[in-house]
Amino acid sequence: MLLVPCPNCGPRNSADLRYGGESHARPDPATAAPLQWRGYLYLRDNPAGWLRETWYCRSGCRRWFTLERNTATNEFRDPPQPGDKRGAKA
Amino acid sequence: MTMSRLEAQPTEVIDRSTTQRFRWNGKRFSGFEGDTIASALAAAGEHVFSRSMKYHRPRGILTADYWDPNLLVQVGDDPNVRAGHRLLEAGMDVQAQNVWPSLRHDIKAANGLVSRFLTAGFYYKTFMRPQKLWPAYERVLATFAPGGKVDPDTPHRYHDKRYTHPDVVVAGAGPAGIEAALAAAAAGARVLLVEHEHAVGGHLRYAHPEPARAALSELRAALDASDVEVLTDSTVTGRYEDNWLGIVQRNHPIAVERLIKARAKVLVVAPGLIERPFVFSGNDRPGVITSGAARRLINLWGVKPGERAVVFTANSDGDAAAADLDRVGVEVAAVIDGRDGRRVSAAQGSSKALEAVLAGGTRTEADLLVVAAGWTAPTSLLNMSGDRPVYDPNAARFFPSDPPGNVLATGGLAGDGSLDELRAHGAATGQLAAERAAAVAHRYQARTARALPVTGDEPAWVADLRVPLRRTHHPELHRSDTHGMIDFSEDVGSKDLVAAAREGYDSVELAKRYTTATMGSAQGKLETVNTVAAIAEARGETIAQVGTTVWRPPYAPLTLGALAGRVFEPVRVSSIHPWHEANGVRTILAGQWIRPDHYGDPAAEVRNVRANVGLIDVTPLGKLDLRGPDIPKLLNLLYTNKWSKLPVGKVRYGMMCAEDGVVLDDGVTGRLGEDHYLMTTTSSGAAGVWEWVENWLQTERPHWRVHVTPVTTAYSSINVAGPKSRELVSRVVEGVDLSPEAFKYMEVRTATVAGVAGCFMWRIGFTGELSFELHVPAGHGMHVWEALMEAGADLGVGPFGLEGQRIMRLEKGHFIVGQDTDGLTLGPSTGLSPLIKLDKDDFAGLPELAWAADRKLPMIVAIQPDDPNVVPEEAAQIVRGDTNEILGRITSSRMSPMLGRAICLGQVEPELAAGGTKVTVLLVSGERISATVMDHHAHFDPDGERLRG
Amino acid sequence: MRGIAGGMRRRPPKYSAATLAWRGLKGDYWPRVWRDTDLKRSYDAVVIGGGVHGLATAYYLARNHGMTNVAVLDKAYLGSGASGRNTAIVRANYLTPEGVAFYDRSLQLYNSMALDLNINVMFSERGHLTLAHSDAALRTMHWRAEVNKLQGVNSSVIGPDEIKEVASSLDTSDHPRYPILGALYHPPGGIVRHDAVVWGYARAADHMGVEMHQKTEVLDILCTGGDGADGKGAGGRVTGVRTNRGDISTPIVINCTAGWAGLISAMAGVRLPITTHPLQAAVTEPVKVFLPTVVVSGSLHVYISQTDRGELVFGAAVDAVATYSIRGSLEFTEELAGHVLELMPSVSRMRLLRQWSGLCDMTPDYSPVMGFTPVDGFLVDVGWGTYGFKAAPVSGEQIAEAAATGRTPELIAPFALSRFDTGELVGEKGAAAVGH
Amino acid sequence: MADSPAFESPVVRSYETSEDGDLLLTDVSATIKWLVRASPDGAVADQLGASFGSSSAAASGATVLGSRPGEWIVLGTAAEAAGAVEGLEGLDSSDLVSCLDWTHGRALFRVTGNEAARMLEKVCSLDWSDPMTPDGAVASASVAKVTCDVARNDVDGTPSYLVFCDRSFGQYLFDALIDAGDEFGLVVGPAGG
Repeated sequence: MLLVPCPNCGPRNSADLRYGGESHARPDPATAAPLQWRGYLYLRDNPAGWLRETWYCRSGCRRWFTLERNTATNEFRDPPQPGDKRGAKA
Repeated sequence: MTMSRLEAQPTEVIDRSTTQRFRWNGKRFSGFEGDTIASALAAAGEHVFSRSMKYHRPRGILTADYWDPNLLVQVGDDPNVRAGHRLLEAGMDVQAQNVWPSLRHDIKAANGLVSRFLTAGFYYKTFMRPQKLWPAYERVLATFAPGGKVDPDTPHRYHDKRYTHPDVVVAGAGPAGIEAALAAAAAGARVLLVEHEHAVGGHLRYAHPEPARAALSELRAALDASDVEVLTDSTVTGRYEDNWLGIVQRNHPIAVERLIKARAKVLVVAPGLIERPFVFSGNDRPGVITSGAARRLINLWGVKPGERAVVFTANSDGDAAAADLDRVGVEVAAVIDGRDGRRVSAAQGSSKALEAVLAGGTRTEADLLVVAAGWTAPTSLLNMSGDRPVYDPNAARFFPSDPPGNVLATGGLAGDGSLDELRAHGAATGQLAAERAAAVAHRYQARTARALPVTGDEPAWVADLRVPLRRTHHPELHRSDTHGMIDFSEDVGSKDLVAAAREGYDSVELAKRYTTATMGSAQGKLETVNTVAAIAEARGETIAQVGTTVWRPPYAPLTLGALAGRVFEPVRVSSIHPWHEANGVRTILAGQWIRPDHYGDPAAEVRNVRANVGLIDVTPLGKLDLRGPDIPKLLNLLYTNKWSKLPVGKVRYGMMCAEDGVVLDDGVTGRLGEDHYLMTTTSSGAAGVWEWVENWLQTERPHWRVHVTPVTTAYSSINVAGPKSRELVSRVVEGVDLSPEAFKYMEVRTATVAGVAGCFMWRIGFTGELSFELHVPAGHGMHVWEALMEAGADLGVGPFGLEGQRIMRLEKGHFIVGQDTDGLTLGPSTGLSPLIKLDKDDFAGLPELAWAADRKLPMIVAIQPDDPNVVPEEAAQIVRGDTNEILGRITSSRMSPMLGRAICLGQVEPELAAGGTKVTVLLVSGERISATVMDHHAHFDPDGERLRG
Repeated sequence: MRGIAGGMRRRPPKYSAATLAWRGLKGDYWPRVWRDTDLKRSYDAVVIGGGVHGLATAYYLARNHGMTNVAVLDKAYLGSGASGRNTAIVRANYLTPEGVAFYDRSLQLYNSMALDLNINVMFSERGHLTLAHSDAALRTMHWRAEVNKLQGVNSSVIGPDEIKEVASSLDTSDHPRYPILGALYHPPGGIVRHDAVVWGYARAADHMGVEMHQKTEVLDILCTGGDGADGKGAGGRVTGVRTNRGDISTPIVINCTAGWAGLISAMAGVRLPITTHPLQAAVTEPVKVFLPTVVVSGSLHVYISQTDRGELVFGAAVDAVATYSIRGSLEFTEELAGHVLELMPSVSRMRLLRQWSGLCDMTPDYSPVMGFTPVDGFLVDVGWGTYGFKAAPVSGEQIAEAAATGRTPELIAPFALSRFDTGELVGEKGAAAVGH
Repeated sequence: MADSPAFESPVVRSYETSEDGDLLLTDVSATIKWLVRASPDGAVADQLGASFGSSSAAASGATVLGSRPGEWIVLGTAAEAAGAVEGLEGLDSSDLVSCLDWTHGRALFRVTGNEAARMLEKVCSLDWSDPMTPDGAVASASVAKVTCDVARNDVDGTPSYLVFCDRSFGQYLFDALIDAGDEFGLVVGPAGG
């Protein structure tokens, strides 16, 4: 059971969260070409190493945020602490 | 060998005043409280406990502990019980496993005669022809499956679970583990000490010399006086990420087995060492036992393991066994010292008259051959922590290499030493564990919103300055000059492994898979090192070069019952559920909801709604309370249609698509006030839509001012449907003008209903009837439902369930997301293209929906079979004529009570979507029928006159 | 081309009861199943990944197309990845016509594999039950059955009484939480000894001259002419591979990896619609055989079979969190046990012996990515999700054909990488989150 | 029409339990509960006084729980709760403030006793030790697989915990808590508000 460093609640079991996957920017829907939009929908970097990804603290603070995790070791980079909004988009 | 009970031993754990009677293979036996099944049987002179898997060779005690591969028995409905560990209980019904027709006379033992042909992997090389016969061969092979029997009537007993968050967990309560626990507790840590055996003490428990006994008493007393939580007969089964530990407790007073999940800040691994068998011809004969088995039998249970023994020893444990044997009157006929390069070469003869053959040919008659050939380091928990233990040929075993900082090893796993040195190392380890745990605890507490504020800075991460334990030289004893058994539970010998390596299966993993060595009940605890040694020998390499296998969890097997624990499967019900139950409801499970499906006759329920008035409990309908000035922007983003101009008091239908254009959910949203809306979703989509909305608001549009609150179960939702619904509602509602002019279709009003203030209702209609959907504060849901039932008695009011609603919505041609749509159904396929406003700046899925507008897509259409009495199954395929080419499928179908004919919705290829098109439907029976695509989705009241009435 | 004409073939010792007996009498060791050779500097084709897919591809390149100057490279040992970690279930009862046709061909090849490869892969055609616990699930079962029947695949929906006849240990009572309402029954499905498939293909390919190179890790794919760095990417072509044992030149590189498909493809400048997730499995101690068929429950995310050795083998859905770490989790075994006991309460005293996991490359539509890429000479056979083992023979056959002929065979055309550019995904996602 | 009818609890089935145990479970679903949403660091937050994870006592006598960043649960009698919530919506025109009577949306149980934490650790993975969950602590977590708000709210020095869940799970969760408490001699007290 991974211990996920929720920037609001503190360390939480991964079962308390929903994994949102690789964090990626949404293209402007007004101008996006098909390849660009489908790249956003389907293509992933899927690195074996540090990955910026989204999580939703479903059983806890109910906030979406991004974290950095090493997909080879499952180690998290510490997020900013409560009161410091840099890591949490909310 | 002939075993028997000795006079009382000072270290014994049995209570000779309490006799326990039990059955073994149908015969009566007795033992004492504190006996294991095996010790009781051994004391009674039993010497064969099982037959081996392939060759059905007789097998006796080998290690006399949990890992003994020869002591798996059936106890009642409990298969594969470790008789070397399980305590005897009065009335136990114990059976030998894997024997036919009996333990003594086993017919399959004839396999031993052909063993030269049944080499490892032989089954890959034969039974191929004739191919037809393989199923028959397979059935025969399956009869060789070892193990006990599953009783089909086995009940699921009471198992449960517990979470715990100790600072330090110590796995193993030998002298080093106990000292570690004591030191950690003394340093202020919350400590959980977990011992696999039935009592703490490790090897001290079966050590006869007085200093060892004194040390054990002292350690026990110290533990009793400490705050350490001690679990015996419990095992740390796995170490998972971030020190998440699985611990199985087998002796809990109420749970058969309890699974404890511990988030340890530091794990101390102190399992001791496991004695390893020596490989030589006949090493699996009854009478050949490890030195540990001899000492345990004598000192723990007062069992005399034989009359005349040969001891092969390469270490102090073997010497201690020789001393114990001599002390209790077993004649020690010969001591063969492995440290002098001498080897035992074979065990021959029967179990009653064993003959030990030395390398060189000297023979000694005995009924017991005790072997002390070295150790396996059970590094399992270290492997699970990511460590790769390293082999040290000088000490002839593996040692920890570089475990993570929150996992510390001590005791025999970490090195050798005197008892005092091991205890000192344990204490130093406990101290270090406590100090590191304090740093972790400080960090957790500092970051946890609800926790007490921390004082001071996070303690520094303390360096590991423990004085390492020594490593004593031990001869590398794996195989003698003969071949013998390596994996006792799988019947894999050293010869099999050499053959496998020669054949090309020469890496540990390949050889393991090919021969199945290490795959049995002990999962490598006894046989891994010898397996690696055999491959190394065949390859002409060292053990270090070959490497070891990966130890996988669990460390000790645990029952499925323990893993499952209390099975929590939450179910939810509406406030009106007790009424449904009292009124003959047939329920249906929809996700976690228990819902009324019908009350006996769904078609009658439909007719009553269409003729009079019906009530349906639609509480599970997802409901989100929206507040704030930016709601119209949010709705414009989530739905495909436009929301900027919805007036207060109005309701609108909307469809949501995902970013790939696939239909996600649908429902109505009403504007209750200037900045206050209520959104409804499908019941199954409620949770997902909420998370999706929060995602948009929190990550893509964080500057928008909207508060979203799920209120699904804050309201009981009751749909009142039918031509008499206005009359019924008017009888219970106060202060709202219900006339068609004042309260129009797709409008919402706040009301007091049956005396309940704060209700609101809207005029919508999934059923196609005039209907009022009431949303009532849930604490009054039952009251309002009963009030409606009472008030409408003369109107013919009756309940209807999901099935009736499904029929009516199908009559009206409303699609259901997830039933009539699937994972690839794009928005336009629903026929609702007019609701997809491509001229909006942005909404979820906009680009895909824009491109989809130009594509030929499968379409959802209404279909009627030409024979009105044939209802095609939901899933019946629409095909091209007499061919097998699939052109679509029926997604919903029912017999319409109103039309008296079969009606359907289906998905068809675009070429078939036009009204009037004839299609061929292939029924499940194989019959092909013709059907017609309709002009409109609605089969009934296509103009919606009833609805708007 | 060397190969058949080049005298590379050798006559293998045949496997049969007679040869087994003869060697048993003489006490002879069997010769090596595949040779251990030096890595050459050049091959006609290089297959990356020594699992069932890579080995089958190499086998069919040699057998069907005469290409024997082929190297299969694996960074560990043969079958060390998903091939040896899956639960060895085979079936053809998919949801889409393209899926059914494809897996049906695979099932046929499994059926004849023992004789084709002269190794007993122990294909146990024991039938496959997919349980439905809700009306919605039952509807999907019917849908699959109908599509299957139209493709000539034996599938039908059966009720609780028939289910009880097929697998008596299932609790078909009016169970309070997950009642068994029906099942999709697929008699041709079954289990195969997965390691034997690996060894069988390797042995047969070796006999035709293909080289298997273990502990040979691909560090880079060498390209020229592409629009990316170092000539990689669209418009380029493959010239070779760089390994930990030196460079190899080759005009054809086939990526047959699972778990590392994205990383290998990135070496050629090809981006894939893949995320990598662990799939966990577990096995109990053996008991006498009582479960004669494969049982799957999509809603409960579990599949169960009992081996001839008597162990119950369990699998579940892939882990939700993408990771390359395969240490396994406790919660997997907890959920698994809960769900198994929901279906078969009587096994509560069986003990879990071992758990493990492997990596799955998940695609957005639960269907593989097969065939050509924007880089000439670089082919992929990836994105198998949880279906890889079932598809190995047909994948090898079809990818070998594509590589040898330069044309995409009809059977795999629906699985082209280009479908993610046009948004025309395969409908297999509708089947279930778990479709083992 | 008559006066507003009585509140019906989601718990409709209870069980015989031991009569004099040290662990008490009560159904207090009828307690008035308001949900307040506002900026986590604005005027409303200042007035309510409880930051995320902690609780405070309002002047009206209501209990205020900082249930999420920018979310508060206000508990008490109707008058107490209304007193604490009154005026919040107009407190800061630059902030979006919403107050919602959540009484009917949430079931609420109270577990009191020295063994309460040991009972809760059978069904919830939070660390219930004093430093991690002191009196006044507020969190959300899965309890017997249902997402709940939990708050420690000691009674006369005895550990006591409030557990909130969606009303529709009320009966299920009540049953699960009784099961978990059985080994500690759990007693079901009379329902209250």
